[in-house]
Amino acid sequence: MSCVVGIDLGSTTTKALILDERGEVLGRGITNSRSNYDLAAAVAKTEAFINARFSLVEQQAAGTDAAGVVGRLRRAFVMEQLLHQLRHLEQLMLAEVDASAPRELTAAFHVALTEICRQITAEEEQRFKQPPMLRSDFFRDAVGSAFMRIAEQIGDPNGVSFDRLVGMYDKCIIRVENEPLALDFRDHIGTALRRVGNPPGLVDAVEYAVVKDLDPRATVGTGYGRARLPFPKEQIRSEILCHGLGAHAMFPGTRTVLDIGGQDTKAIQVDSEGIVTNFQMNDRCAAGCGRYLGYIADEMNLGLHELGPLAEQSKRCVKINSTCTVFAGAELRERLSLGEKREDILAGLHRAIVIRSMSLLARSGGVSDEFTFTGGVAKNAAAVHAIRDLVQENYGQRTLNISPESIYTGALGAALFAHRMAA
Amino acid sequence: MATVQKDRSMLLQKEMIANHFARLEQAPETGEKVVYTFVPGNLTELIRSFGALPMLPEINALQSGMRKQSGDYIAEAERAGHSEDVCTYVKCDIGMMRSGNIGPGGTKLPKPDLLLLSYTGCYTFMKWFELLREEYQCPTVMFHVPYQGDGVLEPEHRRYMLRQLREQVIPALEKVTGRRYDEDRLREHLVRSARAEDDLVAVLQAGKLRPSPIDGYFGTVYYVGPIFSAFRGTEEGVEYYRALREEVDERAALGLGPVTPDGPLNDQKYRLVVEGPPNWTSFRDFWKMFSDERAVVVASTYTKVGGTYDFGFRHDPADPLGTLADYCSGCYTNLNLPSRIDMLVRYIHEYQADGFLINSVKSCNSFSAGQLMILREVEKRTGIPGAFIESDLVDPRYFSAANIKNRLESYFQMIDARRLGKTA
Amino acid sequence: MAISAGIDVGSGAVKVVVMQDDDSGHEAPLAQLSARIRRREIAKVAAEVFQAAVDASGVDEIHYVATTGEGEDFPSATGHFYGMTTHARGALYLEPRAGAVLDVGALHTRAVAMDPRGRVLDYKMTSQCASGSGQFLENIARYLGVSQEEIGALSMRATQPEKVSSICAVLAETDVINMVSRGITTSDILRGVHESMADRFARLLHSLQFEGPVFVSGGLASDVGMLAALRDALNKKAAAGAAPREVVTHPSAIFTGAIGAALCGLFRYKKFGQGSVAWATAPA
Amino acid sequence: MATRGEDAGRQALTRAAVVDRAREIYDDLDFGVVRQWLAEHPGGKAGGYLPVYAPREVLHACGFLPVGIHGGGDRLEIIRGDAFYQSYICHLPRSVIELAQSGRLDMLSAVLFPSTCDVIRNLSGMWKLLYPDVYVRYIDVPQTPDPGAAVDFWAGELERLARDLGDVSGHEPGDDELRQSIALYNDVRAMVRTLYAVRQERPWDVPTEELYLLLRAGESLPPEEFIALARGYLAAVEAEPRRPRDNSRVVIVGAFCEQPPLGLIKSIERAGCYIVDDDFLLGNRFLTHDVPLDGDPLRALAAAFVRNDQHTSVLYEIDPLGKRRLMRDRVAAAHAHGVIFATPSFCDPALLDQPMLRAGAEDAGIPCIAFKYAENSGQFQQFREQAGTFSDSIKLWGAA
Ligand SMILES: Nc1ncnc2c1ncn2[C@@H]1O[C@H](COP(=O)(O)OP(=O)(O)O)[C@@H](O)[C@H]1O
Ligand SMILES: Nc1ncnc2c1ncn2[C@@H]1O[C@H](COP(=O)(O)OP(=O)(O)O)[C@@H](O)[C@H]1O
Ligand code: SF4
Ligand code: SF4
Ligand code: SF4
Repeated sequence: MSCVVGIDLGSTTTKALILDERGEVLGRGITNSRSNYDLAAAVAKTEAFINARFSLVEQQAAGTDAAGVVGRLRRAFVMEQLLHQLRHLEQLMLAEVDASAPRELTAAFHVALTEICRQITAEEEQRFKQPPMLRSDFFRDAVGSAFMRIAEQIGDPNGVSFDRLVGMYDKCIIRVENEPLALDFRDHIGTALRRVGNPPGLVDAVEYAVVKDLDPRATVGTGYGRARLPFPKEQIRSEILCHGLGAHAMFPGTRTVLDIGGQDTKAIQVDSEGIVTNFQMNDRCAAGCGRYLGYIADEMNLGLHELGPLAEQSKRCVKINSTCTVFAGAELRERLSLGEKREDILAGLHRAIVIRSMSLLARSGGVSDEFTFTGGVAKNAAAVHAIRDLVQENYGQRTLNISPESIYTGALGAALFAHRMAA
Repeated sequence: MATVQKDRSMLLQKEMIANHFARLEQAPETGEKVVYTFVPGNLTELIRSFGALPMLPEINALQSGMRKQSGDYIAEAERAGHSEDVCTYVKCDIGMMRSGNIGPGGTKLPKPDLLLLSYTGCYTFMKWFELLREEYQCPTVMFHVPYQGDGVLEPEHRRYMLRQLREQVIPALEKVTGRRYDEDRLREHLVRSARAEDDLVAVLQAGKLRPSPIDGYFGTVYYVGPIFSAFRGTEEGVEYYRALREEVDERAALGLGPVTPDGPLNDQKYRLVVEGPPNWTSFRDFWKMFSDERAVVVASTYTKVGGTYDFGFRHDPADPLGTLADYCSGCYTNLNLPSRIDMLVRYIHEYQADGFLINSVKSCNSFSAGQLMILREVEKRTGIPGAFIESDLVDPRYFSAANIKNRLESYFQMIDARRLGKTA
Repeated sequence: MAISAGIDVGSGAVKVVVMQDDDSGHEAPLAQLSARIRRREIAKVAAEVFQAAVDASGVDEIHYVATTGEGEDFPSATGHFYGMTTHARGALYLEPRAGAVLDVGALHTRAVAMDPRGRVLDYKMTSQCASGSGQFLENIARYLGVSQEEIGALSMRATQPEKVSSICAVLAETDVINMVSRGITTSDILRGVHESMADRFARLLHSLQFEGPVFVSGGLASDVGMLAALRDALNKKAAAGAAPREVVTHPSAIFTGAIGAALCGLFRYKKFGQGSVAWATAPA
Repeated sequence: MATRGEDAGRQALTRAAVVDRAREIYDDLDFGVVRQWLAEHPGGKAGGYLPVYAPREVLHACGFLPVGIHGGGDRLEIIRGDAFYQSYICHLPRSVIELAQSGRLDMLSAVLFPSTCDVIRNLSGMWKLLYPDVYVRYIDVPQTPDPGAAVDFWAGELERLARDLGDVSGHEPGDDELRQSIALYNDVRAMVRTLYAVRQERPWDVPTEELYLLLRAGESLPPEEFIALARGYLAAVEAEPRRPRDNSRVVIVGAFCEQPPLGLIKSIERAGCYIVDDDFLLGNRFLTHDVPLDGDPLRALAAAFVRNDQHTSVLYEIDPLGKRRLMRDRVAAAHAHGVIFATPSFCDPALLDQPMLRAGAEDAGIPCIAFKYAENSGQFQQFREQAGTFSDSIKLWGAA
């Protein structure tokens, strides 16, 4: 079965999207953009193919008893991947301890690190049993926050301290991310199946998906890092065009697109064909972009996905003027020390970010009906809320489209270009 | 053949500039008087009619930028207490002065005998010469050119300028040079100005042809150099523009495009109109971003800062002082925003452009404050979307090649997509 | 005899010094302690470090508690002194020849010129943009998996440093990510970051007039790579005709602000506050 | 409850009441007092002017209530304004555009754009395009050193302005009306001078925050009401004296156009500095002497402008040594200890002047510091730190 691939190499995340021959979405994959762009693209692509195979499993299982178990199987698979990475991380950390930690601490280090990893594994097993909560898609974030939490409990200020443990984690996580690990469908689907008890209907469906030949006929790349993709120039499209086309494909009535990504914000106007008629993007200064929220989340020791819901609890939004990413932490601390509530500050921060994008929208020609909000920040409920309010206040009633897959808009656009090329 | 011809005007320009700077360097010995003044609203013919040599600090600054010396000069000025936020031409000039006043061509620049502050279309000019006055302690004469706030030159304003010319500027020049004002000499200069202006306009309007034989921005900043600086009203100036016009005519006849950093651009894919000054520190890289995409600039507003000749103005020997007032008042940055928008719209139509670009420079409030409004209005009136990029004149810190390239690329791809959309 | 405490609440760490003054005018620290804030509640960290320092010093009475930095709200504070005053004062205590202090904090960098009595004569700060800040270096190091203590040594091993070009700290991070993907070594990247920062610092220092060496205070003083890059940058300026500048520091440099605050506290106490007690083990 | 504006002059008010009233006007981004005045004066018009100097008398005589437009400070969220300005242009114009685009300036029938700088100059063109129904005028003040030419030019401009404004309001003023308006603004200026004199003498009694709020109220109140309010304030100051503190005395320079956030003024004062002279709302002190009431009123007004001795960054300095002397003279006149250059970021007039002014001050041994702000700066810690260190060093080691 032939397919095409779109890759959006973003500043913070890399997304891949696969379309089948009819131009229908077959799979999506995401990873954090890491130092090795090729690898990031490869990982995102692997993820997308895993996702595509799961779609096939789903199609096969549709209507059978097994249909209800596919969700669990997916979660089992994701967990197997995570545990695989965790085991690798543990090995690296232990080796690093032997290589570089002070002799007298080695034993204690081993005990502490093994314990942390054991606890994380146990937590993961537990999570699998219970209905899943939302959390970051990425190993670094998912494991990182658990690691910090446990390290803070068991760290010994006079021996293997919290600082030392975190240092060890920092040192090894980047290697885990930058080594090609065996994370493909075939690598873990067997164990995942076992975990859900090898339900017979599902085994067949999986069998079908495993052997199914998925052959990409064309690939188009876009995004901030597109120039670094190992593709010829014809296979590269500007992210503006891709976002425009992607948003158009998702919501054909779209005339205005706002994309807030990790370090840039784009306001795009498209016509009824999805052709870009105007655009504006921020320059040079990454204030008020997604990374800003990343810093804030770090500062508060929260996951990115937790920011929005927390901000939504605010009753009184604090007015914030500076959205310099680097000063985010300082701003937050200053406000907290003035006695403002966390959720109110957060609400203010979200509003401030959205206000910055409002000016880009205005520069690009305003907000027409329909309006589509894309990029990673569209996953954030508080940002969406703020956009909704501000658009309403300044442009009147507008249909606001948000797709749960909004982060893939650029990749979708790229894949559509690939589809045209393959046609 | 064409390349040899091209060389002729370039050689002429090189030679006249070299001669001028040599004369400037020797001025302290020869006793020739040196008058510093600004490009917009420069009174070159008047200065020359007193036998004095004009020098234009802005041109030195932009040349320093092109020769990659400006970064150090700016740092020098900032060390001396100048703010990061203000016009980098000023800082470049002050830095150069503090570093020994060696001009961009390597010759020593003379001190001014007079600062002729033609206060035309830019607030910074006033401060610039106040600053230079502190350094040089030389006479300064203020010539206030009222802004065309309502889009026309009011008769009272013209009278006000004439009075200043007669009662302030001319006496100052007389005093410094020791010569009497000689209206006939001034007239002779003005005759030559008009002749060169005719040729220049013919060159500028060649941008209307397809392919355009000139680049109306990157190439034309070289073309306007002599007339915007010391050579308006001189014999060399007349000769230069005659030669230039011949070359351009010839290229046009052969259906050739301009010579760019990527060689001749005969196959032109996009025709653009540009507003705003160029970036000088990365001038060639900047130009290359256009020629790489086979984009040619057919007209630009920056090339009108030293006079809007293509709309008919010519220096008129019949009314020597009046024509100088008219000239000053009509320089591009002395026009109000609605007039600037009219001009861009007119260029887009008359030169049949596919798009327009605004290069907004951090330095210059006179140009930049309001450019986003210009963008919108021009888009509204022509139905053509514009591109907006940000950089600076001579501050290398503010040229982000990756950003600009990204924008231009997206912009050109957008024009393509629109074209496809239209034909489909 | 008088005892004071200096509490320097920075954006990255809290530093506390307990200082004693025998009546001959000789001042000596009894204890100095610091803790990185690491996203914890500042007030809590400050209270903890203060308590720990007092415990370590073994005193049971403090006559003047002086705060500096962002410590205005510390509950047992007697008085507050502004950061540049305390850094100038502290630097002279640690290095009596110093003519200027370079204080590289987590967010802002300040260069302060002072006279031999510690009076601030002039200063320059980095502007709002945080590209050359300690925080930036910390982020990069964290990304590269390098701990604070290792940065210096690694940077010293660089062979072909790669400078960071972006003005914005966030975009600079992306620059660094690009470098990793181009195979630039950790050492070269760190040294590159150091050099970019050192250029900025050298520019700050050269815009000040002063005699004597530059004292580097704050967290980065222990970063040998940073110091080396700064020396290089200043030497390069000197070679180009600028005044030569010597760079000095002290193992206790991170406590400069706290020491300065404690000294100012002692001074004020002796002048105005004799007899009062700011803090005691047993509530009076 | 009676409206407080009416009471202000008649009965003794507490200091807090006057300041609250002024603060209320300052905080009101919808210009309630202007709208109220328009409602109470059928046929009356409101005429806005931007910083720094505009001939308010002419507006007034033509039946306009002059309204100072100074941006929305840190109270205004910028949503549309940024769409008109790049990041390297000062904050003022985007804030003014925001006010206008959100309909808050729709009561203005005329807006005057003084020749303060190229940003305000170009804003006049934007206004023409955005609000074609409003009378828009760029005011090019004379910059020539020749007083004769300058007066002729400026008187001509004022005449044209009076004619145009008369057309808009349907009321071209006679000489007597012009003289009355001039007399009224002579009173306003005299009151402002008094307030400044009292503050300079007893800065503990007239904190700059309060003085500033009063002046800001004066930018939208009818002149008579401003005078009454200010009188009330002065009376309250006498009735409620305060204790002096051991602060240093400083002159704030450079904040003549985009106004600092109130928090900045407070931060400076809290860090131990008494502000004894400043550039805030400088248009009020542009004419340093009363305008004579005899002869042709517009010529008199023009002559007063040309012969004034206000030296500022927005006018050409004729005297080659003028910039060098200015700080020394101002510091001496205000008995100050130092100068704080507080300038809006990206403000050409202030920033280009600063090296000359600072060099002059430092040559005279006057300590200086400098920082930049935006009208919506939200973090004052840096400013406090600098002002605090400055004040410490003046107190501990300075001549004070
Ligand atoms: N699950 C999530 N919940 C909330 N915000 C998220 C989530 N995932 C990503 N984001 C936000 O999206 C940003 C990345 O957006 P993205 O469009 O992927 O950027 P880029 O294309 O520049 O890499 C992050 O910085 C973060 O703020
Ligand atoms: N041992 C160290 N080696 C290198 N850098 C350090 C070290 N300790 C602290 N730093 C750096 O110094 C900064 C904090 O310095 P400090 O002077 O305490 O700043 P602040 O006063 O703003 O908290 C941190 O951002 C960190 O990058
Ligand atoms: S502000 Fe603009 S017009 Fe004025 S000197 Fe600078 S670049 Fe030239
Ligand atoms: S450091 Fe902050 S203000 Fe500076 S460019 Fe980056 S995000 Fe913008
Ligand atoms: S603040 Fe300065 S630059 Fe901005 S409008 Fe006012 S005078 Fe002009």
